[in-house]
Amino acid sequence: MVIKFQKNDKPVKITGAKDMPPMPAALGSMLQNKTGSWRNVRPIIDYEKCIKCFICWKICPEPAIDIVDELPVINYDYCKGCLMCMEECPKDAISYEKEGK
Amino acid sequence: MVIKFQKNDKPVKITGAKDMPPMPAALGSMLQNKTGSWRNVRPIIDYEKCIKCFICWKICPEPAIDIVDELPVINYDYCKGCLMCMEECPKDAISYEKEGK
Amino acid sequence: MKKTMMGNFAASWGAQLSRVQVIAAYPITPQTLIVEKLSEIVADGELDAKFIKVESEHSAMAACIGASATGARAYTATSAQGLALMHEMLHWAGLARLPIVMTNVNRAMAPGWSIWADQNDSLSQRDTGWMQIYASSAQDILDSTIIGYKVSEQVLLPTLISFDAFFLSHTVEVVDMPDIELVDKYLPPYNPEYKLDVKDPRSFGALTAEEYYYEFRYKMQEAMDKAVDVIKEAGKEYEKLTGRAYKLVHPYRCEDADLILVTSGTIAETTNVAVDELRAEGKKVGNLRIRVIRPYPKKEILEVIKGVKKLAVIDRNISPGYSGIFSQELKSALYNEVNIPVRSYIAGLGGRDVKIQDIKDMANDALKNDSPNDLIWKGVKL
Amino acid sequence: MKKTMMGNFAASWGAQLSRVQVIAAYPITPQTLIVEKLSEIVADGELDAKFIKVESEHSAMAACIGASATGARAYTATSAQGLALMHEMLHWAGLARLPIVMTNVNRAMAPGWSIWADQNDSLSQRDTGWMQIYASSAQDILDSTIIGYKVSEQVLLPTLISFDAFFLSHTVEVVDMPDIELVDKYLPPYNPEYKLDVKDPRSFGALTAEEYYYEFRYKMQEAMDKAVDVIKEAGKEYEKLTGRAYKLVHPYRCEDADLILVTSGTIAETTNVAVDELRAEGKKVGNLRIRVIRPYPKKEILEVIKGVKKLAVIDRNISPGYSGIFSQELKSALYNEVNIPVRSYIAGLGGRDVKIQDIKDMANDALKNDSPNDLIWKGVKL
Amino acid sequence: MIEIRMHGRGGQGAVKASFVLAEAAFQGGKYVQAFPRFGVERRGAPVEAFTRIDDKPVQIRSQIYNPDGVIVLDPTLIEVVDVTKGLKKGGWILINSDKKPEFYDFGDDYKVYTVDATEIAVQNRLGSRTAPIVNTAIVGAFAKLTGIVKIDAVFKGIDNSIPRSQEANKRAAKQAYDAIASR
Amino acid sequence: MIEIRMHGRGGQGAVKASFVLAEAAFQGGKYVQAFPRFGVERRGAPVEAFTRIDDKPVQIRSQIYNPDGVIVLDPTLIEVVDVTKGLKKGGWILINSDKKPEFYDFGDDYKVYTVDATEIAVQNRLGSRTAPIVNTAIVGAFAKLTGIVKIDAVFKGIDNSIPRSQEANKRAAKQAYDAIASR
Amino acid sequence: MRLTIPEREIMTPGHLACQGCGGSLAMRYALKVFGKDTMLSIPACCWAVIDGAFPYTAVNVPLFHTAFETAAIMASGIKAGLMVQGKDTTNVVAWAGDGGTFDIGIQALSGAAERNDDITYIVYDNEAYMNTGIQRSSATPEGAWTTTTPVKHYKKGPKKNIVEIMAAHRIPYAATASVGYPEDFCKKLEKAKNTRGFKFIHVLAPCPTGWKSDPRYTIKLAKLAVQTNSFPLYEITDGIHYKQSIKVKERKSIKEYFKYQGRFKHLHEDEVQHLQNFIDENYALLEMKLE
Amino acid sequence: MRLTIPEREIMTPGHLACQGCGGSLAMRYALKVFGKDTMLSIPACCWAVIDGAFPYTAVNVPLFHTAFETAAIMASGIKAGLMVQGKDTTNVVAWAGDGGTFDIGIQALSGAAERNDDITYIVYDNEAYMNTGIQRSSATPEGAWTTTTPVKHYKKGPKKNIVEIMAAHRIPYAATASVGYPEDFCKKLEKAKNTRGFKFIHVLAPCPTGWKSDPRYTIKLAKLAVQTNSFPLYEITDGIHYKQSIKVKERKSIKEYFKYQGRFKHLHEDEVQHLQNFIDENYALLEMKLE
Ligand SMILES: Cc1ncc(C[n+]2csc(CCOP(=O)(O)OP(=O)(O)O)c2C)c(N)n1
Ligand SMILES: Cc1ncc(C[n+]2csc(CCOP(=O)(O)OP(=O)(O)O)c2C)c(N)n1
Ligand code: SF4
Ligand code: SF4
Ligand code: SF4
Ligand code: SF4
Ligand code: SF4
Ligand code: SF4
Ligand SMILES: [Mg+2]
Ligand SMILES: [Mg+2]
Repeated sequence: MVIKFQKNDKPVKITGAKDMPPMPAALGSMLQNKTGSWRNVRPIIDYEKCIKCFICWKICPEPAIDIVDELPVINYDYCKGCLMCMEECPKDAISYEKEGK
Repeated sequence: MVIKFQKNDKPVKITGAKDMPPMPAALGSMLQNKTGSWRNVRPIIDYEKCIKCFICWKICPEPAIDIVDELPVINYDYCKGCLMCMEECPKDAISYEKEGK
Repeated sequence: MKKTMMGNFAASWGAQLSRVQVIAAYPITPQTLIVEKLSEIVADGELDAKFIKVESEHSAMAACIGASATGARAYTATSAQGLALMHEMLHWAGLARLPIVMTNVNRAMAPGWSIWADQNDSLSQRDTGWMQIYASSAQDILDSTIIGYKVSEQVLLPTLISFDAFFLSHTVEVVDMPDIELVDKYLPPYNPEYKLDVKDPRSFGALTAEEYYYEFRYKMQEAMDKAVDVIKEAGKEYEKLTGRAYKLVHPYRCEDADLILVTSGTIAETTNVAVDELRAEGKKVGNLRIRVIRPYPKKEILEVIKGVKKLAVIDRNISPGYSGIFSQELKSALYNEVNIPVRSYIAGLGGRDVKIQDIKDMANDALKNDSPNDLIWKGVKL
Repeated sequence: MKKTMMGNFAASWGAQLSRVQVIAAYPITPQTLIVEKLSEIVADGELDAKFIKVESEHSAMAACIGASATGARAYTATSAQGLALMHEMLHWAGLARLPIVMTNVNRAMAPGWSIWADQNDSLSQRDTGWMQIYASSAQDILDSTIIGYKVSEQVLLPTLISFDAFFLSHTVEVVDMPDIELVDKYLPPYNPEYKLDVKDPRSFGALTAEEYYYEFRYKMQEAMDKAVDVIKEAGKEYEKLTGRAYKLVHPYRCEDADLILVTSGTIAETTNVAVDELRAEGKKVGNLRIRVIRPYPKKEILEVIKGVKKLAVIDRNISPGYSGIFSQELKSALYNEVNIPVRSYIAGLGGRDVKIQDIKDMANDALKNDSPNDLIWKGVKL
Repeated sequence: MIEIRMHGRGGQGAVKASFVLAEAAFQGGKYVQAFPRFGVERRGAPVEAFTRIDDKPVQIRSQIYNPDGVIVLDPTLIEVVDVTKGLKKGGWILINSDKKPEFYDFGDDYKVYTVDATEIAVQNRLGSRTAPIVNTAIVGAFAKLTGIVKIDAVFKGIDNSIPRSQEANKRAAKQAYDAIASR
Repeated sequence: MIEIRMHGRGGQGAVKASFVLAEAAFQGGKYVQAFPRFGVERRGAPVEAFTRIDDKPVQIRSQIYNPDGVIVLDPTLIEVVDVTKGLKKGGWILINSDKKPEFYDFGDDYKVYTVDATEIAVQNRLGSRTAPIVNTAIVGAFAKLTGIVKIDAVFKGIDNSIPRSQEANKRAAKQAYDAIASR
Repeated sequence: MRLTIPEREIMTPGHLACQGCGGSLAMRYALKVFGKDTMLSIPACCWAVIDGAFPYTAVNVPLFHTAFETAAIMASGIKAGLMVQGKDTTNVVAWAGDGGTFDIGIQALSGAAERNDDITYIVYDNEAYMNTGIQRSSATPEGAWTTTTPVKHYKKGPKKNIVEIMAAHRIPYAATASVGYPEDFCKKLEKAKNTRGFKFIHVLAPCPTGWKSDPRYTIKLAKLAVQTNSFPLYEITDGIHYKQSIKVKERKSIKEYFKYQGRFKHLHEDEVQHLQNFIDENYALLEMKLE
Repeated sequence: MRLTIPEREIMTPGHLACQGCGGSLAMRYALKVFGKDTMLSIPACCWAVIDGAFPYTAVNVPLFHTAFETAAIMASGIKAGLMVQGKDTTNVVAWAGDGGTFDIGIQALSGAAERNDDITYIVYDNEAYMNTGIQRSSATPEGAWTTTTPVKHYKKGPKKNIVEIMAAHRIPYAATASVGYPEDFCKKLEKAKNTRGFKFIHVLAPCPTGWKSDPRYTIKLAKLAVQTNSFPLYEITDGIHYKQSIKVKERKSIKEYFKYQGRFKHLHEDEVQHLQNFIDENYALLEMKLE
């Protein structure tokens, strides 16, 4: 199972008024916006410890944890590094390191 | 005891802008407006029956019943002829007749 | 079919014949009868619409916006304070480009409380992105409502139709009612490209950075420009069906006039009578009724007034600290184009009656005086 | 004393130095800092005032009206949507003739949501009976607030002081703060003749029949007319005390200009820089900043532009279906007076940056082209 | 063009009367206009309403200051309101009253008519004795006294503008048409 | 006139830094202007702020596109933001970093400086280790590298614009002033 | 001579209320209790007309006519203005109709209640928008005709429970009252006058014009509303302490109440029964809260 | 693999919420339950930004951004528009912040509730105006710092009890929820989805930016609010039937809750005790109502 988004996540090209609808109606998805760049710490899952409770998946507010092959997988394109997953993991299976190290 | 109104009840003379305040601030009292003219029936107190309970005075919505010399006295300048006093008088001391008879 | 009806009912008939689908309105004197009538019609099933009995005019406009955004035809009516209370949502409807049609009964703004005719309410909405029509008869009200939807839905801008309190709202007169079949032919169902639709999910009105906002405003102005032609076209088509012509401006005996009075609303109709009397006295006076002020019919006005010697504007409104608004906008439009002297009169604010004689007085004053004047208070008591 | 401060804090300082007594305000970007600062000052006892933390801007203005009606000095600040939500109450303050002073941070109207500079919010209040000032520096904001009360309390009309979002509101710059003693000398306590007073009980704003309403409007216009002189007088007096001159219009290098740019707000300041550069290139260009638009300074403008060959207006606003509003009002004022060609530009809507080069482009375009033009969209992406 | 003013009390139907009158004239082929005085009058307070009748569309949109005729729906008003205000010389006054026209003295400038519309309404069960609906009877009397509209047009007007008891209303109009007394 | 851009993250105080910088320059007798990028950036997201410094009042009120120098408050931003965008040729880049300037490669068009403002802030107990307040240290470094303001003016600026721990802040500024490394 | 309510008259005759107006009577009582050191904030409602037209007024206290939705905040603004001038004693009273309170004014009301502003808010409830000609408000009782709830489609859904809403705001004092019980009403006004913070009084004020009743029955109806438990009289302090002020021994049938009103006459027997049940249920809920 | 909440994701990552935003999480859950046949009305609030800027959006359902005070009525208008087009099934959800609900939007909310419009209104409560930078709202709890209730003059007076106010409107369904209890929240969403008429859900959504908390503690705080009885979780049907959905066996001390938040750190011991008492009293009042 993988998160799927039905909206096209291609960037929208607008060169001027002619490419725009009459009112600000969305033409694409915020998937364009890679919020991974906001992160200053990077959560890391230790799959040894992980018991697949998916609490981390459940409470990620982005959501930036996918479930791939029955495992929680952090999507670093979007993870903002809030560390909620780390805090809530019942098995302390998530740790973090500073970004840019 | 007579009802007294502290506002001057003289008519206000306005011939134009110069007589007016900058904003619509009242200059006189609605006592100017003799609502007796609205009346099509005229309540009449039968002082023989009256027990001076002053219920009529108490419930007149204008108020158009004064208390003069310990008696309820209808002020026909203002009484609109609603007949609430008649209805509420515990002694049926108030009756009415048609106006303009 | 000819019928007698009040101006207010002409508005509700206009909405009914346009088959409006969502009505959200709030009572206010002198608009109340429109709302009462529509709530009755809807309750009785004579109109297949949903009537939302909102708790304020602000909500009335918001509800119309929501309904219109789903592709439904939305209608409301209000007056004065009610219109003013909608102000933020008027901008919203405009920028969201929703073809709502609204009736406004022109009433003076408080304080002091006044329920009488005065155009300040609607004219102080002139910058909100609505098309604006000033009707001058019950017939005009009814027809303009239908035409309003026709135009609005083509250019994606809302339309405000205003008319004077009591002088029209509560006045019974003869109206020729178009058949519903005819209206159906004229006004097809509304089906916009962009709407709230779960099959095509979009957000509307999100944060719009400096990168794009400017262009949305540009597109809005483009639509206003286009509306001039669309209004003409829609008027002509309506004329074909009903014989009644509606234009942006309605000149009366202007061709050879020395003086043209520029008027709107009910004063414009009384002015026609005054013009006839003045003509009978040998004075070459015409009357130019401005029916539409947004989009502003600059070219159309220029065409009419080009040769005239003098102009006199009668405004039942004022922009405090400037002048009458029709006067202001007219003079701005004429600047760099012609240099005809304009005398501008304020009259009829707060429901003060503007009689035939008053109009003749103003005309005579303008005929006599060659100097332009921004602001003459007709009949003010000093 | 000179200090660095944000435009927003210049506004709160202006209010504090004016010893406002009742503040009722509601937060909105980019005005928020004004409110936060004032609520702090009041909480800390640095200003002896009551701060009402209202639930909306509509209520903010209503509370100011109530307070002002008792004879207290009332203040609020807002922006865009908040100002629009007050609209009905703006008319109220105007017609009730209450000398409230309000700060408005000019921000674009939604939708789409925009928090960036744009004058449509305040200009669409131009018909509500408020005096309107467009400030172009933090110094101007602070000083105008003080002068605003001075003028308002003399003519009994409220004052709106607007300035551009971020370009001023969030920009730190150097401001010369007048001493409180000096301000006290300049601005005496407010003590109106008509106010809510149990010793002199009156009703305010009652039903006003056609017999009187018209004259109240007339008196309001009279006050606006008078305000022109009062503003000049108050500006001169302020200059005496502080050395800083404030007028209705601020010409810059206009005396011998071939072309005068007509500007307002922050664009006006950048235009001064552009004018210097153009002059250095040998082009005789001046800048006329319109600081006050209500009352409209017709005479003052005419004086400045009388001899010039060309005019170009730059509007960070538009009345949809007409043109830029400064342009519209300027042309109307000039009609029947002069016939200088006017080219009108729209620029900077929704916070789009107007750079020195943009202004020079517009000036050069106006220098090159002799034909008047109502509406040129500077830099629109098509 | 003829211009008519009605006098009544708030809640008594004067405005409706002006409309019924207009409707009758319209059915008689005329152009019409009818409107209330633009006030905030309350139940019981004196109110006015107006009707204009013409052969061509009525374009004038100011109020009526010099009516050709006046209709008084409630005779008690005569004492508290100047019903002849602005009335043209030679104009008529139609009063709903059980009195003879002679009873009323408005000088010689006006013609006075009376009709006991209340009684007629009550007989035809239009409203109640305390709140009779006298619109249609008054219009019947008006038709007779002015000749501006035929009684048939009044009937058509009733069919078009009165939602219920049309027959009774027509009877009332006819009765008043026949009963009108003049001075 | 010199124009400076700051890069930081939402919540990190970049805007405040631009103000402190302006205040220091003002105390050094300059006219100044400082403002944030006009966005809606959230905590964690990259943000920018600007300062203009001039000898006469700053009248220009458009944004800064071609800064003379750039200050980077958080070195991790360098990977996600183009910090040299629009930077004038010959312009400088001041980075809060524990690395040597050589560590950063922006080509030859720019001068690069580093200062470990975080460490200096922490040493002076300005903020916490996870959220150090580096404004004043950065301004100290700026004073040294540009010479536009004297360190005394920086001190005065701190006295005026920093509500608490003024001495510690001055120490931090001085330390950074002394510690700046350039390439 | 013993009068059971204050003798002073501050409201004058000559005002513009209809014959038999409960709303004008309510004001008469309120001003009797509050006295001359009082200011009124009155929004659009019948009272905006009743007070009379410029240049006259029908009340001998300062009155600020204000926009429909602003009764509460206008009073708050006035109070603030007075306080900064040291005029602390003045009673500031917001006086509004049900429409201006339950509907368009509820936001300003809720805000003032939440801030616990030191004002008294009195809603005279005539159960519809009367000033504009009898349109439904959210105070219109189920079953009633109005011009926007025509006979065939009479008002559905119960009257909004404004007093409960105010209680949820935990204001110091809230009460219901009726012009049919002047002494009780006056006592509550007195309490409001002597309490600091936000006070709310909901007074039922029959309207012959809108209720299609004979003007003479205004008091009778105001009593019947109470006696049928349609409009029980009680007080709530601090949002939690409920006390009944007029106890009804044997509640009368709602039919008795409806009989004198045209606005209910279209109702069928079973509809009336339904309403009777609803009233009884509601009253039972209230009884549970009474202390 | 057993997931306790729906697996579908309708909200996309890439949105503009701060790190650890409870409000974005709340939306994620709501859309999971409501599904694709849903439309959102969102007024000014953090979510007006979180959704992203033109030309992009972060939700895969139609979303109408609307004026601050109009969340409820905009939803009503949308619902009406859909109904007349026969699109009856679509869930129309008004989604607003506490400011847009308790303060500036309460009038439109009250109106929609009174009309019993068929919409779901969800308020994500972060207890202040966050989008404009942390100003007090009437949902701000007593004792909290905000920029308009500075430390020395922290927020006085209790949080407005919006759920009680809605209950007084007698709406079919009202509930409190917390992002700390996703399963409970989802159950309530499901109930709302399956109920006709007006539904109201009040969900507590911690905001690290405004609460001055570490983003990682968002869930912890959302739980502690419940476990300390500061924010009890319950449901009210028809305005009168109260049911607790999460029972707290031993309530934790409020100190435990405050500990992780900067906005309360100025409070002295006795002030904290005062707040503790208030919470306990309030909870006792609620308990009396529970069925
Ligand atoms: C914004 C606004 N909308 C509508 C009105 C019109 N209006 C005036 S009074 C009124 C009804 C008032 O009803 P209520 O508050 O119950 O008082 P009542 O007239 O019944 O005494 C209405 C709708 C107005 N004045 N202002
Ligand atoms: C009429 C109006 N006033 C003020 C604002 C500014 N504003 C936008 S969002 C906001 C705060 C929203 O607070 P809340 O509803 O609690 O949502 P949050 O931001 O906390 O998520 C404010 C005051 C506005 N957009 N419109
Ligand atoms: S919360 Fe921890 S244990 Fe549970 S799935 Fe995530 S990483 Fe594994
Ligand atoms: S750190 Fe935060 S954003 Fe990143 S995966 Fe964990 S919960 Fe999601
Ligand atoms: S109510 Fe009757 S008995 Fe009592 S005082 Fe009046 S007239 Fe006399
Ligand atoms: S009839 Fe009515 S107005 Fe006249 S005295 Fe009796 S109660 Fe008062
Ligand atoms: S309509 Fe009703 S409330 Fe209004 S004045 Fe008349 S009786 Fe009183
Ligand atoms: S300020 Fe708070 S509610 Fe708003 S996006 Fe950030 S964390 Fe979420
Ligand atoms: Mg009412
Ligand atoms: Mg919030």
